Order: sequence, then structure tokens, then C-alpha cells
Amino acid sequence: PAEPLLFEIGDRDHSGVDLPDVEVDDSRLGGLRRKAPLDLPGLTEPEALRHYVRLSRRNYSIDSGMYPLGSCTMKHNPRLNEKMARLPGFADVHPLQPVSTVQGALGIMEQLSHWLMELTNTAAVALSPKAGAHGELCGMMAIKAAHEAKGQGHRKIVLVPESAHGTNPATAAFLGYSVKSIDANENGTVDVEAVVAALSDDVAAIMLTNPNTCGLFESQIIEIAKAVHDAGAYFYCDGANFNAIMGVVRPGDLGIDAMHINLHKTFSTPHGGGGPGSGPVVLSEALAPYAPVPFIRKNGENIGLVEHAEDGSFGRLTAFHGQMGMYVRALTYMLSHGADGLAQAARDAVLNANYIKARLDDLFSAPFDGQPVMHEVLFDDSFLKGTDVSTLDFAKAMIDEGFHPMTMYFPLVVHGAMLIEPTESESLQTLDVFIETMRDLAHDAKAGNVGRFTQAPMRAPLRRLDETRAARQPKLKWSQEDQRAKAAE
Amino acid sequence: PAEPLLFEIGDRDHSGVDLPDVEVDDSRLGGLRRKAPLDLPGLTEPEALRHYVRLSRRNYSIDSGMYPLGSCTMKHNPRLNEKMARLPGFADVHPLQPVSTVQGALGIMEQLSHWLMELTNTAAVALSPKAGAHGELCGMMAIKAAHEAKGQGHRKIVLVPESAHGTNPATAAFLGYSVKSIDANENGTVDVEAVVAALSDDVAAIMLTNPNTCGLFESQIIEIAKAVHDAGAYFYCDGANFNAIMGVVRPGDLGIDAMHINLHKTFSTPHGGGGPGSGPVVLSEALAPYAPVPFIRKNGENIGLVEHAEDGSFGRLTAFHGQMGMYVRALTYMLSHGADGLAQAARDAVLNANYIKARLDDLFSAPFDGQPVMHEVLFDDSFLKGTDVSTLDFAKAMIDEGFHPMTMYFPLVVHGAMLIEPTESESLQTLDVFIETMRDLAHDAKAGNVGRFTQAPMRAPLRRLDETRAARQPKLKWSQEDQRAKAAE
Amino acid sequence: MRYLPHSAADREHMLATIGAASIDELFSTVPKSVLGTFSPDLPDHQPEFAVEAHMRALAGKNHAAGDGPFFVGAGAYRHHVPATVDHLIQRSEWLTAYTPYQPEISQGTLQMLFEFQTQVANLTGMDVANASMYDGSTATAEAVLMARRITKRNKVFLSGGLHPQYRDTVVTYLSGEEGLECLSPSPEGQGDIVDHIDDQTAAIVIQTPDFYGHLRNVSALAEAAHAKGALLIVVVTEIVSLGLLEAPGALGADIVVAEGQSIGNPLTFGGPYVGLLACRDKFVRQMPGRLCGETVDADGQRGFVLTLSTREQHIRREKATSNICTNSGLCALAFTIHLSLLGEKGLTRLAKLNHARAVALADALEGAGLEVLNNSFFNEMTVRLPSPATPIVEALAQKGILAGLPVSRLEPGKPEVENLLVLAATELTTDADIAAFVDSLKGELA
Amino acid sequence: MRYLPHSAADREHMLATIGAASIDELFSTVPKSVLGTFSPDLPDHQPEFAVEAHMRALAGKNHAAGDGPFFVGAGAYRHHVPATVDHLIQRSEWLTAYTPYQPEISQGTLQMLFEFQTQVANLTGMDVANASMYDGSTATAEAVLMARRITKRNKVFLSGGLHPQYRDTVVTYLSGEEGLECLSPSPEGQGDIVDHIDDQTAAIVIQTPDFYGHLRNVSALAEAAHAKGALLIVVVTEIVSLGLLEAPGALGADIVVAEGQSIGNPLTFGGPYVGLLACRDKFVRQMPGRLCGETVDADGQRGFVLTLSTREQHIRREKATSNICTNSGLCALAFTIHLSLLGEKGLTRLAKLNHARAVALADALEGAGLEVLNNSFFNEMTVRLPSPATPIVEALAQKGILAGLPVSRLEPGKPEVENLLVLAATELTTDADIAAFVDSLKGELA
Repeated sequence: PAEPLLFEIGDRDHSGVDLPDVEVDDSRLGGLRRKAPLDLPGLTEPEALRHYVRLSRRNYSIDSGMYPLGSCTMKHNPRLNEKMARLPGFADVHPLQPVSTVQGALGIMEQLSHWLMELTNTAAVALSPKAGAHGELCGMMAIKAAHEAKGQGHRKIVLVPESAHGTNPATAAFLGYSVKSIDANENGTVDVEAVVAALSDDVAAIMLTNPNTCGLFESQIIEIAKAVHDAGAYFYCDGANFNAIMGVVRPGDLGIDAMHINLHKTFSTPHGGGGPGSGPVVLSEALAPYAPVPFIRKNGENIGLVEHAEDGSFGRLTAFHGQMGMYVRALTYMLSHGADGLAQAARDAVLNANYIKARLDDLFSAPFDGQPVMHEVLFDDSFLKGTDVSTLDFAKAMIDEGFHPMTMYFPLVVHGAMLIEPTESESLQTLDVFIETMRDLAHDAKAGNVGRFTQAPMRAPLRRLDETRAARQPKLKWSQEDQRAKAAE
Repeated sequence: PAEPLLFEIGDRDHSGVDLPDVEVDDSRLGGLRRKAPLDLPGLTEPEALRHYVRLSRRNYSIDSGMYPLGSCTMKHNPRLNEKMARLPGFADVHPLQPVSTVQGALGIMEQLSHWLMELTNTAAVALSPKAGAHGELCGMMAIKAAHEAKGQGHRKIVLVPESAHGTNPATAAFLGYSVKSIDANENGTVDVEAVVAALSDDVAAIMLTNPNTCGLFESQIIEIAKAVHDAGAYFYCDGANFNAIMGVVRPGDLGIDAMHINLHKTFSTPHGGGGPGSGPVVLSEALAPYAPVPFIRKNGENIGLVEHAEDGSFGRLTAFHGQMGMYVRALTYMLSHGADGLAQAARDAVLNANYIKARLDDLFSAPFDGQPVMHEVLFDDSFLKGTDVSTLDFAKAMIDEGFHPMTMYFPLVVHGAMLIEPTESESLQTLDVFIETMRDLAHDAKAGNVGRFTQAPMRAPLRRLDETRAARQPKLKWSQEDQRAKAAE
Repeated sequence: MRYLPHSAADREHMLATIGAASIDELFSTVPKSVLGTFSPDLPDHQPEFAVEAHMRALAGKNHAAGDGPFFVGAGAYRHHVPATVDHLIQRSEWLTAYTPYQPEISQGTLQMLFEFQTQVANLTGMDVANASMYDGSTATAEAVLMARRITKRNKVFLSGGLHPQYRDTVVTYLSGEEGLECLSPSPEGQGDIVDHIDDQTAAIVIQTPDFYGHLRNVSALAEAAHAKGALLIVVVTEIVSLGLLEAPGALGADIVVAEGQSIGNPLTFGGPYVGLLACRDKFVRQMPGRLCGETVDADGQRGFVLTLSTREQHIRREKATSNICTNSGLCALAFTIHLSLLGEKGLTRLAKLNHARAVALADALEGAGLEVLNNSFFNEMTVRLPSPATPIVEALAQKGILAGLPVSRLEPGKPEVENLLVLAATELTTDADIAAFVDSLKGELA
Repeated sequence: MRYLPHSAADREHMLATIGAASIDELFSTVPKSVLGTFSPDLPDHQPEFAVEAHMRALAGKNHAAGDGPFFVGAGAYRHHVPATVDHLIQRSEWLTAYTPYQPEISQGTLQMLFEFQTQVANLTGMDVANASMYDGSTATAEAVLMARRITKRNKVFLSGGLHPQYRDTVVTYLSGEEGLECLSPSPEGQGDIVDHIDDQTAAIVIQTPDFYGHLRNVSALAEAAHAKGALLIVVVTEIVSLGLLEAPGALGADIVVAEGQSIGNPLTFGGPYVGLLACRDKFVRQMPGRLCGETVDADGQRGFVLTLSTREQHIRREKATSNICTNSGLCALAFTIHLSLLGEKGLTRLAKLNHARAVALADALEGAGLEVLNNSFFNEMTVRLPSPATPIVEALAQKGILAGLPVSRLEPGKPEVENLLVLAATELTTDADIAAFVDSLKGELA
């Protein structure tokens, strides 16, 4: 059932807090005391609790079912992580307390850095980026700073494969680089020859995702890294898919110079409906001197915090020290899994994707077949040809079967992409139900039962939404006028 | 959608804990090492989390909607209470630690006792009863002990009004008393004359609920108490409905000798799907000497714990000291509300019930009309006469409208009872939706739309269940044989 | 007031609808002499942060078990509860649901209770279990009453190894009734009830591991009882032990009662806990408490309901099997979730780990020249100190070590137990804890 | 391994289906030279209780704000968050939901974001707000970039009262670009940007209450900026202040950015927090980040969707308004729930209480003969000590008092700020805290 907006429940007289109404004179308010009312309706506690519980029931979530979302790594979120992040020793600590009073917090940063460097075989970590795209910015800024330090500031081109996440070209453009696209070969990976052909004295870096967004390991990556370095450029690796290889392959061994790691994907800090994320960046020896502040520096038992740019550091990406709450969750997760568990998780993630591929291959069309996939499997829409069912329709029909849709229309390298990432968290039992559902849907689409798809979803809280209307007549906040107009109807 | 049983998901190889598999020799196991397997399937953590989240979604709860359950007091459960109960200083304390190491826990008991005695004007509190019915047992045992101490052990009759909760006669019978029923008058209350007529030298006590289960204040209660005392008997008050008068009327001022207080109703420790409860019993001066152990004894700043029966004490009702976790929640609730807030809560509870009564009176039939009700309002089924809709059908139709049914067929004093208790926690907005729904249902029932009722619920996780089958062929646990039989089908 | 949804305007509107001038008018049936005639010695409402500060100050006056080495057991045990368990039981739909009398909208709770009953029955080796009791001690008292109903006999013997507070609870429940006999405390695991059983005997009650930690093989006792038509009630206070030890059901128990706290539930100074009660199929209609059973709905879908309620007080009133009304639902949920996470594999490992830690403790104590009374034990044992235990425990508490339970706290005035200390170890007991404790103990005794 | 659902048998079954002999075979596309050729210096998996012990030990090495008197502010504030807020945000359907790209099954998150946007717009007095940014500092940098896009000009002036780390963040975001000018620190609330504005100016950025606690009336600045076609960006680091102070929108701001941590979110050593970004309607298509809008579904029911996504990187790639992808959803949820509990009444009272506590602090400091630089302040102020602040703060920390922020920590090498201390008070600051602090401070200075 629909849930009203909080503004339709509360009013100015309702409040869910008990605070004394102290008298305040204006003498120290610089003449700036508020005159207008706030227009912020309140709810008493029982009203607020029920409102947000009911509203939440209109959401899908990992805890309620499987998210086969390629590239998003929707894995199990252990509650131990949440519990640890809430210990007063972590949650109730101010970022600007004296460093002597936060040795435990710095210890978290130190241990997390150690795990990340060991798992990637890199020389340094910049912890502060607030999310994956912020990490990309961090890595590319380090690259830019390195080039400038070496008098190579003229390098203004960044190579980005067609299959890249949108954040890659956006980040490059953000920093004033022009983006040059690299095509994939017929196997869905990048050939070293294509990279060599695109390299020049003007190229600052390549941004490559590995495993790539088609779910494939870039098998020429070592050669590509060498070619990039030979051309005086740096290798930025998009680490969004690190989940497939953590504990199994070290990106540093492949020759990367910088890679962000999405703690909210790989190390299971929760997605939270869209954030917060955390995107630490590991750096090679070559880029380490350019890392942003803050960073920690160990001095015997004591851990120090460097907060101001020293020689080389490209600066500061955010106030304070980054996403401490996420560091605690990620480190808790790492310690729980251990090195052996993380490797097994990567292996299970790959096993699950290949199991889905093996069981759907006959009905779905895999554009890059004939090789094992990593942690996700890519299909295109050619199996739907002639059915009047689109990838979007197919995805919406999954909702009616109790599943979140897979990733659609990404990567852009194939038509009507369907990218499926089960993660290591799904049991064989769940995978089998998912597979049977997908097979049933594919059969039905081919059998011409179009309504099941074009009318879908029928069993969700809402049916398909009018996105065009939302964009053409943007209504981005509630107002009392709307309320009155509605009441007058 | 249906959720499988955990036994249908898990197996012997799955486990959601990581523990070392230590070697244990048999030398200190007295030859009693287990030989047979345990037959306890396990779930990994992601499986368990999803199973119990999904399962929970098949429950109604206060947080998802209103429970107009008469006599059950389903009020808002503040989360602060839960948070406080989980402080390690309360949750991680053993009942048999040295008393010097648990002064805070004893402080909770002392402060809770003070609140309960102040709110009831009584002389003592027995905190240990584990629930309301256990509290009744406690109070009646104190009465029994008092009679025996005074050579009145021959008193074997307990007076119980027809409208009483089932636990009252059950408790009396449990202690070997015979139960004598008292009729209500035409206004739904007990006349002092009826009590006087029933009193004799063999009567040990009267058990009276006030406000009574018809939602009415027993206005002759002071006279009844006097008559009972004059006859040498004691007055046990069922405190289930204390919510209506907390902070407004003190039961001790009415002449009661013992009364249990359901912390999980009146003071909002949560119901938890059926428990745990907590049923402290307040006692008059006359009964105080017979209180069970343990109880606290203050000695300056130090709080002691008396754990062994002294002169008079009738003994021990449970191991340890009762429901500490509930004491913390209830005290937190009391401190949050304050004396002023508790009184306002009682007043709002009464206001809400009278508002519902005022707005439903014209369509529903109130057997005891013409007086204000307390915190709940009683209707009977006479308004459904000739409709082929029963009280049960009506209640089930409420489910389809998003409400929990009201209490049905209780109290027994009227035919087809419908007892509605909104509690103070429901907002005017919610009450209005509830009232409109009830009116719509009543109109529809009278209009002959029988299917809406007899087929209800249609929109719940399940439709009506076959209770006869459950009782005739009891199947009280899952077994692998069932599984196999089902699979063979 | 943050928990009360009405504004002043709301109240006025409602009063106008009712036709009353004030809320006071709605209390007109209350005698004026008692209405609002008092001013309690109680504070008014406070901000949440003030309440929290008050409660934290009280919590800070307790020594939490996790604050230092900890060896107290005796019916309540400090185990690790996975974070998932506590997270799940706080979910609105579990925490704030009512008793599942309306099965169509209570399938969550009902299915969970069905899972709980199955787990308890399987763990104890019995045919059937109920949907939980208040705790182990009251469940024991209910089991005694149940055995008397079944056998229609009066005599009941309580073993000398039964937890003294369980014994006291049974005595209180049966106060004034004839036939109950409590055998003397048996700290050395000595003594037996076999000789007492006659054809007037309703039941014998024995605990294993017993209060002093001894493991008791109840097979012979079961045979002797059954030969006389009596029932064997087995009490288990440390339910984790059944991960390593033979189930009472396999040894002939007729009724098994247990404290379930160890699985899923924190210590919380003694409650709320969760009582387990399981029995043979033929006794099911004499069980107290709630039972959940499987059935189908109007569309033939599997579903669950509370059943056999003709045993219960809300239907049978004075003819009910017990006056019990509330169960320990949320604690049962914690038990079921934790046990589902453990499974056979996890529970077995947990039990072995507990025993191993207790062996390490016993070895350290004996290595320090102390007398451990137990030949057999699971995770708990009794030590005879050379002097009274209470002052020593008190002295160690001052040093931050919670050193176990002096038996005399529960058995006062019995010189023969004055020097005895009951000690428990669990998976949380580290080598460092044991070393710190034994060292300090030696220091006190030196 | 407790988070991995497969048993060995499951894996075998799956491999057989795939037709692979081992999982290793599935990694055949990885160069052999890098596959499993290392052994990291990392521990293997551990029981939950061992992990918990490890983390608790680390947490124990921090001095929590609640452990004693506490006066640190400077962009992050210690407020009380109602228990309900933290309970709700941990609910599965909020915590573990994905970004709401599938609106049919994400109405919870979407409606919440719509509520959030409305609250932020109303609180700041602006037309429209986005669905949150990483934090206040990055939101400030994004606002600067946004103003440059809108005005197609380069010059941006940062006020001397802007939080130094916000300034540093903007500088880094714009590194290498021309036109950015940072004015000198203005601890006395002195200095203004008016004189600098010319017709090349894209925007001026001013914080109020500023870093040193001064309240800044930005009306004149807004007029001056608008007269030259420049935009006024107002930064608020203490969002609670808007419960008592005039909204920036009412004073002429074009873009308001703020740190939302104070409402709903704990300190957590600096993150995650929630950035707020609001602007005039006409700038909406130049905003970075997500926007949620109202629409209808196929049946005409009201619903919400992410909209205007042609601004965003996943659609526009290198032509996007920002590379931002993640928002701060869960922190925004906490903000929205807390603010819904406060409402106008609660927020106003909270703000007044904060100011009153700060007045008490200022009075106590001045009473002790210390120099408070502020004529105006909300809940934060700057004190000039007679000697460098850092060693004094360090000395007080050793006594358990966290005494505020020495300005020189953020502005090193500037002798003119070496003696300055920025102090905050909130509703949690008690009279006892103030007395303990002022006494200790006097002691240190004596």
C-alpha cells in the first residue's frame, strides 16, 4: 500500500524529541535570528518509526533476495561489521581530536592499508577517497601530478576502452583530459596491439577495468602494462571487479600504477540504497610520492597522521580523513574472512558465474563464448530477436518472480546487454531457483507470451514509472501548494 | 511468497559460525559422548539472514500498523529501551556475580521498585515474576501464605467475576482454590452487594480486574475492597489494564492488597511475538512480609540482595532475580515519560478509546452504553444480527484493510464481543483511518456483502487456516520422513 | 512528549467529537477521592540524552563479564552470540509482533516456533517440544506438575545435584502439597535416587551435567523408574553440552526440561531466558504452554497455527494444564536463529571447544595443587578450596577476576559446602584468563 | 567459512555441471605467472568472537567523545542522535538496498530521497536540493565547479572564514585551473570579498557560521555578487544553526552547500558524512549528483524516480556535470529520519539549546579572563590563549578533557593563529563539563 510523505503525516506541532524550550536573547546572534518559519513538519516517535518501517517495505534488498547485478557486487553484508562500526571507540570519535587520543582509529587505517597493499602488491594506499569515482579522481590526480613533476604535463590524452564504466571517461574529462576510446577485440578483451596503436607521447594514462565489464580477465594485461609504461604513460586500473580475484591475483603483479577499491562492493560495507561508499586507491612505487593527504606514518608504536601536503602530494580530496566507518566495516570483514576466506570468496564468485553460464548458455546468447568467465557473465539480446520482448521488459519480468533485475544495457560493447553477477554469497539452492526462473522466462519470451514482459512488473509495489514525465516536468520537492491543490480536487 | 523451513534450506554440512575443530578425548566425559548425529541442519550466515528476514515479513507488527487489541495494550516500543538493555553493563552481567560487582543492576531494581510503589501507593514489590500469570501466582501465593500464617488456611474459595481473564481462575485453581464466579451487573461492573453475598469465612480472596475487561472502571471498588477486608479476605487486582490509570489513580488508594503489572504492556517492553513478559507484583503492608525472594535491601549507599526465604516469605518463584532485561526497558520508558508523561499517556489512551466509541457508536452495538469508557471500548455482535457475518468474519476482514483484528469473543460476558484498545500510541490520523475502515465494514456487512467477510482475509500471506486439522492430527515438528514423502509425491 | 502523537489541537478536536469538555470528564466513573489526589515522588519527562546518561551511569556501576577473566556458570553461561542474531531479533516484525493468535498475519512467528520445537525435540532426543517456557527453573516445576497429572501420583524426588534455585522453585510451586522430597546436596556426584523409587512415585528429577558439573548417566535411573511406572525428568542447564553428550531422550528420559539461554541469549543478570520443555508424544496433551502445529489454509497452502489450546487457560480457565500464558518468544527466536547458524557442525565444535577450555581450566587448577571434585564434566566443575570460598571470590572480584560461584551462596548454613567453588569455562575463556585466575587464586590462598 | 554458502559437495556438483575439474580451471585466462604465486602476510579466517576482540581492543585505544568533557567542533559536531534513527537505518530494506535504479522495487529509498530533498531545500531556503553528496567539503568543490559552468567564468574567491580543509579540497579539485583565489584566514571575522568581485567573477564562497564561529550576514555580499553577474555560494558546516538563524536562501545565496552530519550521524572520526547541495531552480540542470523526482506509474499511482540523469556520468560519460556516482544514501536517510523527529519545533529548540550552551561556555571563558574573539556565534567560538594552543590542548587531553581545535593544526606555519583555539558546545555540553574545562585550562595557563 502507498505510504504518505512525511509532510502529509506531520505538522509543525508534532515532534519526536523532548527538549527544553530555553530562552535565548539576540545579543550574540549578529542580527541573524531566523524570522520565517522553518516549514519542516515533525513526527512523534511512533509516527516516524511506522512511517520509515512501512516505507522500507517498498524496497528490495540483499536481505530479501538475490541481486544478480553485474558490476555491482551485491554480496552479503555481515552484521558484525555494523556492530563494530558502532562501538563508541569508533563512532564517537572526532576527526580533529589530538592524535594521541585516536591511536585506535589510526590503527584501523594502518591495518586496512596493510591488507590492501598485501592483497594488491602495491607500495602505498590513499584511503581518503569517499567512493569509487572519488578514487578514480584520486588515482588520476596522482598520475597528473607525476607527469607534471616529470615535465610531462603536456600529456593530455587518456585511453579508455569502450567497455569502461561511465565514471572513467567522466573522471578523465573532469581533470581536463581528452578521452580516446579503444575497441575491444572479438573476444571482448583489449589487444595489446590496439593499445600500442593508440599510445603516443601525448598519452597520460590508460584506464582499464580488470576483470573487465564483460566479466573477462584481460589476458594480455601484463603486455599492455608494459607497453603503457614503455610509452611513458601510467596504468590506471578500475578495481570495481576486484571481487573476482582478491587473494588470487595481485594487481601489482600485473603492472598497474593505481587502482581504486570499492570497499562497499569488494569488502561488503553496505550499499545503503546508494551510499556511502569508500574508494581507497592503491599506488605503485612510481605514484606513491604523489598520494594525497592525509596519510598515516608509523613511528615505532606510535602512529602519526600527516595532514598537510609535503613534496609531491597532490593535495587533499576531502575534509578530515575519509570514511572511517567504512574502514572499520571493511577491516572487520577482512579479518573474518582471512586471506584464505577472501581467496575462497573470489573463487566461489567465479564458480557461481560459470555455473549460471553453463546452465543458461543454451537459451541465452553469450557474445563472447568459448572461455570461462570471471565473476559475472554477459549475455546480449540476440536470443530475444523477433520476440517483441526487450532487455528492459525481460528485466522487469524478473521483478515479478522475486528477483532484482540484472544489469541492463551495460557494457555498451554489445547490444541489449544483460550482465549477471551472482557474487559468492548466493547458495546453490538460490542459484538454482534463479536459473529455473531465467529459463522459464526465456522459454516464455520465445513462446510469444509477450504480456508477461511488457506488462511487468505486476507484483511490485508500483508498476512501470513514467520517467519521461519526471524529466520533462521536474518535481523535485513537496510543497504545501501541491497538497492544497490535491485536496481541492 | 512461502518461505521454506530452515530444515529445507540447510543441511549438516552448512554452518554459519567459524570455530576451530578441536580434538577432545573421552577421558572426562563419563562414557556419555554422543553417538547419534544431532539432526540439526545449519545455515551459513547469508542464508540465515535472508531466511529470518523473509519469514519476518509474514508477520504483522506494531511498527507496521495498528493493533486495536483489547486487553493487550499494544503500544509503541521505543528503541531507546532496546539500546539501553544492550549496554554491556546490563546485558553482559551474570546473576550470580558477587553482589559488590552488580550495584548498578541492583540500582535498576531499586529504582524500578520505587516507581512502581509510587505509582500504585503500595508497600512492597516482588519483581521476580516472569510474566503476568506468574505475577498472579505470586500474589495469590502471598495471600495463601498470609492466611496460613494467621491460621486461616481453611479459606479455599476465590471469587472471580465472569469477565476475568482466563489466567485468574487458572491461577486460583493452580493453588488448589475453588473458584466462585461473580456476575456483573447490567452496567458491566461488579456490585458490592454481589460480592458481599458471595463472601464467607471460606473465601480467601477476590480477584478483580480494574479497569475491568469491559473497559469500565469498577466504580464501587473502594466499597468492594472494604467488604472483602471486613470478611477477612484479600483483594487481588489484575493489573492488566493499569495503562488506563497510571499516574492518575493509585490502586493502593482503592484498597488492593496485591496487583501484578505487565511491564510488557503498561511499560512497553516489547511483546516479541508472545514474550518474554515481566510481571512484578505490588503488595500492601498486609502482604509485604510474605513476598518471595529475591528482594533488595538498601543499606546506605550499598544495595544488598536477599536470596533466601526469611520469616514469612513464601519462597522462590524462579531461579535468579527475574527479568532484568525488562526492568531496564521499563525503567528507561518511565524515565523518558516521567510522571507527567505517564499520566498524559493514560489520559490519551482513555481519550482515544472514547473517540473511537463516539465515532462508531451509531453503527456498532455497545452493550454497556451511557458512560465513558476507560482505555478500551467493548462492542457485541448484535449489530451483525441477520447479516451472516460473525465477529470472527468481521475481524478477518479487518486484516484485508491493513489492521490487526480487535480482541474477539472476550470478555465472555457479552455475545460475540469485540474489544478495542487503541492505546495512547495511535495518532488522530491513524484513528480516523481505522474508524473509517470500521464504518465501511459495518456498512458493508449490513448491506449483505457477505463474501468480503467470509472469504477474508484475501490479502494476507495466507488465507484462513484449518485449525481443526491442526488439533486432530497434531504435527508439531518437522521430520525428514515428511520431506521424503513430499519429494516422492 | 515524544511518544504521544497528539498535539493540543488534536486533543481538542477529539474532545469536541466526543462531546466532553475535558479529558477529566472521561474519568467521571472514578471515585473523586482517589483521582489525581497525589503527587508522586517521581521526576517529569526528560530528553532522550538525559535518560541515556542516567542509564549509562547505572550500567557503569556493574562489572561486565567481558571486563576481565570470568568463570561464573551455575545455570547461566557466557557464550558468544553472533551479531546476526541480535540484529534479527530487533527487526520490527519480530520485536513488536503480538502473540500469533491470528495465524494469517503471524506466519513468521508461527513458522519460527515450529522450527524451534523441532530443534528442541531433536537436540534433547524427544518426540515433541513446546513453544518455550519462562526459563529452566519454572519449566522444571511445570514438568513436575505435569508428571503428577500424567501418573496421578504424588511422590517426586529431586536429585541432590539439581541446581538449588531450581529445587527452591519446585518447592515453592508445590508448597503445601504432599509428596515432594529433596535429596541432600551431592557435590561429589554421589548418591542416587534409585533406592527411593516405589509405586507411589510420580517422577524423579535429575540434572546432567549436574549443578556441580558431574555428568550423570541416567539410563539405569530411567529403567528403575519405568519399572515402577514413574517418569524420569531430566534437567539440563547448559544446553550447549548436548552438542557433545548423549541426548537425554536416548537415555530414557520421559520429560526433558532445560535452560536455553546459552544459545542466542546474553546473561542479562538472570533474565529473560528461555525454558525448553520436551517429552514423549503420548504426554503431549498434558504439556503446559503453547504448541505450534502444521496445517493448511483455505487454499491448501502449508501454514502453522497455535494448537491443542484446549490445554490452555484462555480456553479452559480453571481446568487448564497451567496458568502459563506468556512464552519466551523473542528469546526462543534468538535460540532458533543461533542454533540455525550453528547447525550440527557448529554446535558440535562449540561443545568440544567448551569442554577443551574446561579441561584446560581443570588441568591448571590441579596443576596448582587444588582439588577438583569431578571425574567427569562438560564445561563446569567444583573445586574444594582449603578455606571458605566466599571471601576468596570477593577478594578476586576486587582484582577484576570473577572467580565462580561459592556454593554456600545458594546453600547457606551448610558447612560441608562452605569451601566449594563452582567454576565454568566456555569458548570465551582464554589461556590468559585461566593463568590470571589461577595465579591470583594461589596468591589469595598463600 | 560462515559467509560462504557452498559446502564441498555443492562445489563439486557445480563443477560437474560446468564441466570443469576444479575451480582453478575457471581461472585459465589469467596468466600463470601471477596466479596464486604469493603468500600474503595476512592471517586466515577467525571466529567472530576473535574478530570482535581484535576490534574492541582497537576501539579501546581511542578516547571517545563521551568519555569526558568535550569541546571539539570545527566542521563535525557531537550531537545526540535518537536511538530510533540508528535502529531504522539498520533495517535490512534500507541498509542492504542498491541504488534505486529500478524504481518499481525501490520506492522506499526514492520517497525518502524526495523527503530529504524537500527538507534540505526548506531548511536552506532554496528551491531545490539534490539527493546528497559525499560531504560538505566535496560539495563545496562541486558547487564551485557548478558556478563556473553556469557563469562560464573562472574567477572564484574563497572567504578567509572558510574551513581550511574545505579550502584545501577546493584547491585540489581545481588544481591547475586558473582563477581561484583564497583569502587569508580571518579569525576575527574581519575582511570581506566585496572588493574583489568583478565581472570575471564566477562565484564567491563564504561560510556562516564561519570556521571561527562568527555569524556572517551575506545579504550585502549577495547583492554585490549579483550586480556583477556572479554567484554567491554559502557554506554551512553546522546545519543545526539553521534552526535559529536565517536561511541562506533568504539572504540571497544562489547555491548552498552544507555538511549534514550534525543531524542523524555520529562523528565516526570524520566519515561517512552527508553533503547537502541546494540551489535556485534555474540551475538545476547544472547540479552534480542524483536527483529524485515525482511521477506516476502505469496505473497512475504516485511514485518517484531518479531523474534528469542526462547530467550524470553513467549516461553522459565524459560530458557529465561531475564524475560523482555514489551519494551518501544511508547518511541521508539518518538525516531525514532525525529531522522528521525534530520537525520545526524540535530543531528550533535544539538550536536554541546549542546556542545557550555556547553562551554559557563563552561566559565562563570570559569570566576566567580569556579573550573570546566573537561578537556573534552560534555554538562555536574562537579563543585567543596567551600561549600556543597545541601544547595546552595536549596537556588537557592527558587529563581526559578534549579542549577544542588548535587552529594551527589546520593552518600550520602561521604564527598569527598559533594561540587560537576553536571551541564548540552542543546540547550535550553540561555545566560540569564547562567548569572542569575552564578550571583545567586556568591551571595550565597559571
